[in-house]
Amino acid sequence: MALPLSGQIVNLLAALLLLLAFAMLAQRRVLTLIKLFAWQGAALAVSTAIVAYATGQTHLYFSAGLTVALKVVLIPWLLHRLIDQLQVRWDIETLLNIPTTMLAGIGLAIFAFSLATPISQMASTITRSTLGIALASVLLSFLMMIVRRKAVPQVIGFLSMENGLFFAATSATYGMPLVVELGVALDVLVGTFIFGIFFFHIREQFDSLDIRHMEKLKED
Amino acid sequence: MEPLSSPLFASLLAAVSWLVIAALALVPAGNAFFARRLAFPLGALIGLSLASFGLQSIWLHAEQLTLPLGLPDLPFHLRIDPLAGFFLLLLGSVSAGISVYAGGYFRTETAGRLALISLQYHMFLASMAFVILADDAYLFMVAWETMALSSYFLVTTDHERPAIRSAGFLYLLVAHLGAIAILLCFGVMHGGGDYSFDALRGAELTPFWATVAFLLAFFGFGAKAGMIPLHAWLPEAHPAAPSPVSALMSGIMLKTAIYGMVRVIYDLIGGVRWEWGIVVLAIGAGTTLFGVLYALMQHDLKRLLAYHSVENIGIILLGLGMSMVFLGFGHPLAGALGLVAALYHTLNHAVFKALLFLGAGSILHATGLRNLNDMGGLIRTMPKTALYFLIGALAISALPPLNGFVSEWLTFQTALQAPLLEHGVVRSLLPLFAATLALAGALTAMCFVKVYGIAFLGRPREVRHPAHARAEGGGHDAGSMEQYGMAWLAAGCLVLGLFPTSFLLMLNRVGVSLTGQGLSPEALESSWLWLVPTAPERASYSPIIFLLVVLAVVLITIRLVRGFYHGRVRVADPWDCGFPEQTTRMQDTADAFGQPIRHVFGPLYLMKRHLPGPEEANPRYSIKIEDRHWYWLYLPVARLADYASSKVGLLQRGRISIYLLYSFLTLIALLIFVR
Amino acid sequence: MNQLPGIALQVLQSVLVVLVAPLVMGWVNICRAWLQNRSAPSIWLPYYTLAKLFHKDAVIANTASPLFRLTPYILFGCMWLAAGIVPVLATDVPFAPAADIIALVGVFAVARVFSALAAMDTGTSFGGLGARREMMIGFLAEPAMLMTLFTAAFISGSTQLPTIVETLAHREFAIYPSLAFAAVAFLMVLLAENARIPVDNPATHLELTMIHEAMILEYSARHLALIEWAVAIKLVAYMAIGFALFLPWGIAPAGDWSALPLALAALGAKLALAGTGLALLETLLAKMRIFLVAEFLSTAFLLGVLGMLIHFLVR
Amino acid sequence: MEIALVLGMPLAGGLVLALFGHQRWAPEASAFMSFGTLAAAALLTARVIADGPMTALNEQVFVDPFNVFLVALTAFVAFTTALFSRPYMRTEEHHKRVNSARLRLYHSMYQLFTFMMLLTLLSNNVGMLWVAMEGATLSTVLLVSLYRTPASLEAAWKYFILCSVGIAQALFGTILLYFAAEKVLGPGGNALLWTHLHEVRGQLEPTVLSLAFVFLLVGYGTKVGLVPLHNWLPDAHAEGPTPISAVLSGLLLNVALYAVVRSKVLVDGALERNFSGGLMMGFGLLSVVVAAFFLSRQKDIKRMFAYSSVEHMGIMTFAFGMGGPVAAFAGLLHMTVHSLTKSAIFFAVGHASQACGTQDMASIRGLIQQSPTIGWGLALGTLAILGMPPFGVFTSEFMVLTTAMREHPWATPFLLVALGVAFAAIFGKVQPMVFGETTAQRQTHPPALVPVFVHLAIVLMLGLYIPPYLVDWYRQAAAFIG
Repeated sequence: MALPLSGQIVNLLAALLLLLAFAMLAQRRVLTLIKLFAWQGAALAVSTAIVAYATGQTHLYFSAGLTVALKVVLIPWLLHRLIDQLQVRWDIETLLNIPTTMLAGIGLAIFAFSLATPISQMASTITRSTLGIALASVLLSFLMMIVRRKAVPQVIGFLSMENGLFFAATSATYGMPLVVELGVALDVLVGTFIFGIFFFHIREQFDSLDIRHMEKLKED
Repeated sequence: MEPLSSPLFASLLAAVSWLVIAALALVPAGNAFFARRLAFPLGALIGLSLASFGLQSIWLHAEQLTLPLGLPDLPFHLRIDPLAGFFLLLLGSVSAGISVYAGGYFRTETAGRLALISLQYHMFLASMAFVILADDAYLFMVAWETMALSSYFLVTTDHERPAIRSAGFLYLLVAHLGAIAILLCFGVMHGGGDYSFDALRGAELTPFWATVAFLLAFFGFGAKAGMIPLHAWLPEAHPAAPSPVSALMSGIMLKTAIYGMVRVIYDLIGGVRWEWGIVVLAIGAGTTLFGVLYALMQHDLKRLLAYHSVENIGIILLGLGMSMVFLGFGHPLAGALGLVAALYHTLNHAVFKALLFLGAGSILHATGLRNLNDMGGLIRTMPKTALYFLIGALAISALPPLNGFVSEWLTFQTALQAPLLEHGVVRSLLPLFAATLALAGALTAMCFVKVYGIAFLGRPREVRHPAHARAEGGGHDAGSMEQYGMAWLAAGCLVLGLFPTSFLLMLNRVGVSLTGQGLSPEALESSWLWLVPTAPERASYSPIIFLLVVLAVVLITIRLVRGFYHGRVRVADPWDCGFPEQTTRMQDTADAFGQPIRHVFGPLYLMKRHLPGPEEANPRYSIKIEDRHWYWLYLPVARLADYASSKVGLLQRGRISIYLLYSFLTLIALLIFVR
Repeated sequence: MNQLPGIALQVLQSVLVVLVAPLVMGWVNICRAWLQNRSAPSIWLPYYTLAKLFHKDAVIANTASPLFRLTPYILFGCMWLAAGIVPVLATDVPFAPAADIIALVGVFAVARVFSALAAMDTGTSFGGLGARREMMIGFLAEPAMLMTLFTAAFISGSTQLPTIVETLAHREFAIYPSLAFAAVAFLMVLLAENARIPVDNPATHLELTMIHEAMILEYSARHLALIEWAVAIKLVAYMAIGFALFLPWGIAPAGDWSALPLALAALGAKLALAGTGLALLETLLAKMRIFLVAEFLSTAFLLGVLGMLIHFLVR
Repeated sequence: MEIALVLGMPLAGGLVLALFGHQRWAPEASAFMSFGTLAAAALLTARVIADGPMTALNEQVFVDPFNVFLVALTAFVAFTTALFSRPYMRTEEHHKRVNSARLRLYHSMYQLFTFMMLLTLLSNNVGMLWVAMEGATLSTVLLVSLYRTPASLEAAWKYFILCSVGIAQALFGTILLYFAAEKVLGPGGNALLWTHLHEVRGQLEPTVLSLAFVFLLVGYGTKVGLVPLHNWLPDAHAEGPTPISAVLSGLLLNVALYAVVRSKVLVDGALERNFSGGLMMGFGLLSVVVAAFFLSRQKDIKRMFAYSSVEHMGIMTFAFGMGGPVAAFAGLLHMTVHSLTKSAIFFAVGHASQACGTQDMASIRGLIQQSPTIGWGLALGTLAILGMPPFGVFTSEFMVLTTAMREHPWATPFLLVALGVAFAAIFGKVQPMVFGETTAQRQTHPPALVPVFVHLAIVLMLGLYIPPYLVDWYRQAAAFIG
């Protein structure tokens, strides 16, 4: 059975999302990372909107709008401002070199696909095949958080994980109920603010946003 | 069931009264008037009544009672039967003496301390009563651990001293580990019903699980009883506590462990196997010898007494072990005899050890001394205490006609039943264990000659001690309350030693209730004058006749000597061997007295000696004996735990990436697992 | 049951032992002197000595407590009691059920403890030294003694000396290897317990070696007399135990008055023999160093245990 | 009505204190609001006892025997903690560790945190449960870094990152749950409502649910502090203000475990084999053992008790994992007694470390001499948490251990070794702090020790006697958990 056009577009966007996730994993510059994050948000929003259009789920429009507002506009803007104020434009250091990370990422993606396949068979949504991609991007963001050494990329990794989750929600089920989506969005927003506050505090205390300074609390 | 005529209900009431006294101690009125003047005498009265209830119940059928407390499915079950009754008798009667003594001993404490001591002291007593009365695993564990906890706080009464703190820590730790083993034992015995003892009794166990349960119970209770190699806490904790508390702990609390052993092994697990008996015998023999040999090396009086508690627990275990061997081979008569011997020694040890600890307390109060090397000549300043202590010392040395002898005699008689056994090796093992007992008895006598000779006889050994000024000049004997307490226990030594037959009948009831069979009819039908373990032509002992004859002979001799010869006596300095500069320091010290033992049993000890050089202006010899168990058991375990925790500590190195990686890997692993 | 004859016999027997004991001492001394080529003292010398001591004024150290003065009487009483338990002449000893062999060992232990306490009472260095050595010998000898007695008890199935004697004396003749071991062990214990060479020398006052004498240094006059007498009784009592266990022939069975004269004669012979043997041993052996005693007595203990094991194995 | 009140009181408190939290009377106001919450919770409890379970606010919130008891517990401990933070925070202000602006943040966030926990408990919507749980993290993260010291920032950062990431997994689990439920209940809000889910749990797709449970367990398990997801926990406990440590240990962990147990109920309904129980037992056991070995190396008193919380959460997880009426009963009881005891300990620890001016255990000595009540409070609390009878912790441990011995004998040696090691480690450290020569100084504000002893008295009572209505209540909840 051939997919309808909307389904094909969503699949395309899903592939884009995954590609962006890989790009973020490989990216060394903070500013580009933020841009990539914004693009990811945009892809998410577009795919949500297309699903909304194709299925007539009006609350998904709302969700798409929320994504645009938060993840394409507000949060990247906030991050930009923070970076300007904190003057942290250096290149990103990673714990693992990029090629190894990429290899691990590919392994993760395959794992996620194999995990999601049996489940997506059960889904009735047009977007069901993208569940694996959503899971893969969640795991890739997780990996990105693990390998980054600076606070800002770690936060971006977290936010991109949130993107993956949203994408999973739309692809598997046409989105969560609205009240939940709103709640989640609120949490993300508040979380971002708190991250921002933290950046300042950390910077104030350690003169840097390098999380290597924050390895004092441990067992010895 | 008439509540008022029921010994169970009455005992419960007595235990609760102890709790009430404990609570009342917190009333701060009038400089802790209640705790100072009333609490301890009242506690002693309750102890006496509890003893009478226990005595009553030995002759009655078992009774049960359920309280609406505890777990939802397992309310508190209480039960009194001859075994519990016997231990209540022990608890009540011995604690009565100790409480009277404590009333005098603690009188000079400050109000705050006194209130706390009285609270914990009576809580301790009540929890021991509940241990004995408990008839389900939960109440038993609650009472058991409350007992440990209250005694821990009593041990750390003088917590300003670091040694006492570490003693308390070790004590509670071992107690807790023992409790865990006991809990596990209840779990093993559990056969599908609930955790009331009735259900545990009814559970059918395979031999393997029964043996597991036995080992858990044996080591769990053994940790509390102070058998090797779990004894290390005992010589630390007992001396650390105030003396009446030491007396309670050594005299009574250790016996609750014996109670638990008998209750669980004979009653709950049932079907005793002879292999268990061999285990008990082997550990018992080791404990006996170890205890007395280390006791001989001590110069701290209370520590020495504590090591003797280890030894006596070993003797009790020897009796129990023999009983188990005989029962396991199907000789109930001899089995009952062993049990009776063990329980008799339990009671005897409670009485004389409490007496000795109280005596040590009086010495400490009067002179501030614990180190035997500093003592001497106390018989002159504290003659009453000296008399009571002498009775205790003779009793613990197992000398006829006092009580220690009776129970050791019974244990020997049990060993002499060995020809009954079919198993050749076991048959020849039993007399060997009897030989250990003989050796231990003689060593104990040596040790108490040392204690008594050095503390009470001779002359004060060291004048450097400021307390000695008091002891020499205005030293005082124990106060009247203290004397009453000691007199009560000393009387106990005599009564238990002189009238063993009535106690034998009593213990026979306990044996019957546990094993279904008691001593031989000939033993039971003999008159009160004669103690007969099996049959009169095989063995008998009559302490009264014995005492009367000795007294008669001694009196006749005195009479004759006085009658025929003049009584002129001249008092002079002791002979100086032609060396006029004799000082009191030239007397044997406690360390010197142990020298032959160190020589004979040298390899057993870990000695650190300081020998004074010829040039030293103020030469002093000192020796420190350490327990080898520390080095081969306790420290390795501690190091192992330390090592494990240092490895576990590597998990947490402070790096957030690693932590995220943990989460990540956990997730991935679980996902793989799900597929 | 009319126990009067029994009690009369009992009293007779113990009085006899008490009275004869110094004589045995004298006999041993004579034998020793003969064996050592010395001119022998009178056999009555111990009696003279006792009488002399009883007449003297007692000197008591000013550091002594009442225990010090009481102890000689306790010692004497204990030994007298021991002499009463052991069937010396006849097995008809009504007092015996009151104290069996374990209690007998207990009686000796009481005596030992009190003499050690009295030694420490005056607070001199010799007293403590003696007490400590005496207690060391005690703790080594006592188990060995018990093991010996247990062997006999296992053979006869009883711990009462009269029963043991009756069993051993009136059984069919059989060689008990276990008893042989026990006998050697018992002999060693006897030497140690009675302060004889090679363990102790009753005639020495050398501080390096003395044990028993060190304990009684402070005693004088009637107290010393009682102690010396008690020592003599102890020796006889031990010999009597030895006879009862290993040479039970001749001891009159219960109720058989006619056997008494024979028993008396047998006792005399056995005592004379034992005294000679003891003197011989003391002449042949040299005094051991104090810490060799430990080995000596552990050998005794080992022999006792071996005897018992052999009894179980060859049964 | 009562539900609205329970949720409204702390929310209102949070808003009011956000405006006036810097005033002198703010601590009293906070305590007052908490008391209001407690009163409302009591009313709610009474109502549930009388009328049985109910839902409200368009089925978005609900009460059943399981959560109402946790609501009551949460409200109670929140109230006593508010009482405790009154002198505690004043002393901190006196020592110039916080200024009035931060106090305002503190009081306001404290109320909001209470609100979020209560919302988590009461929410009928599994999605909202997630939202509230994340809200609870967000409201405490700034409290952990309240002192703005490097260490506290680091702790807060770790807390934030690890918990957020963890809980993101839980969101994925929730999505999968919704995915499964949607097929049965149809799309829309109802598919996430617990009451509906519970009715149809037998029809939910097993493969999806097992996958969902993995994500939920890892997600909420991070907040429970299960090893190896626990790493935020000791840091956050040690560096935050002590009242926050008390509620984190005493309440937040319970709430997170509540979420795990709720998920387990659904999964058990859908799956034949005891899949969730096995996982929980494994995590529980691992947490108990690893935490026990961590304990002995601690130097910081709050950090040590944080590890003790890990250990106890492990015991509870193990108990719920075993399942069955007795084990679940024990788990619930353990939740109660642990949160009461642990918060009592933290109260005592807070005063102790203020009195000695340090959290370093080597420098805290002889508390009993300076302040017998603090000393005894700490000593008894410690003994209680170590499972010494007659305190209630022993009761639940007894039930857990005996059940484990019957059903999973292989697990008991691990549990017992861990309990023994934990005992040695904690007790060995607490004893010298309580006894001996003192290093403590007089405090400027009289310590609030009523909460300590009230908590311990309740725990003591639960060790000897569990009131019948509480038993019924636990039983209902246990039957429901299964």
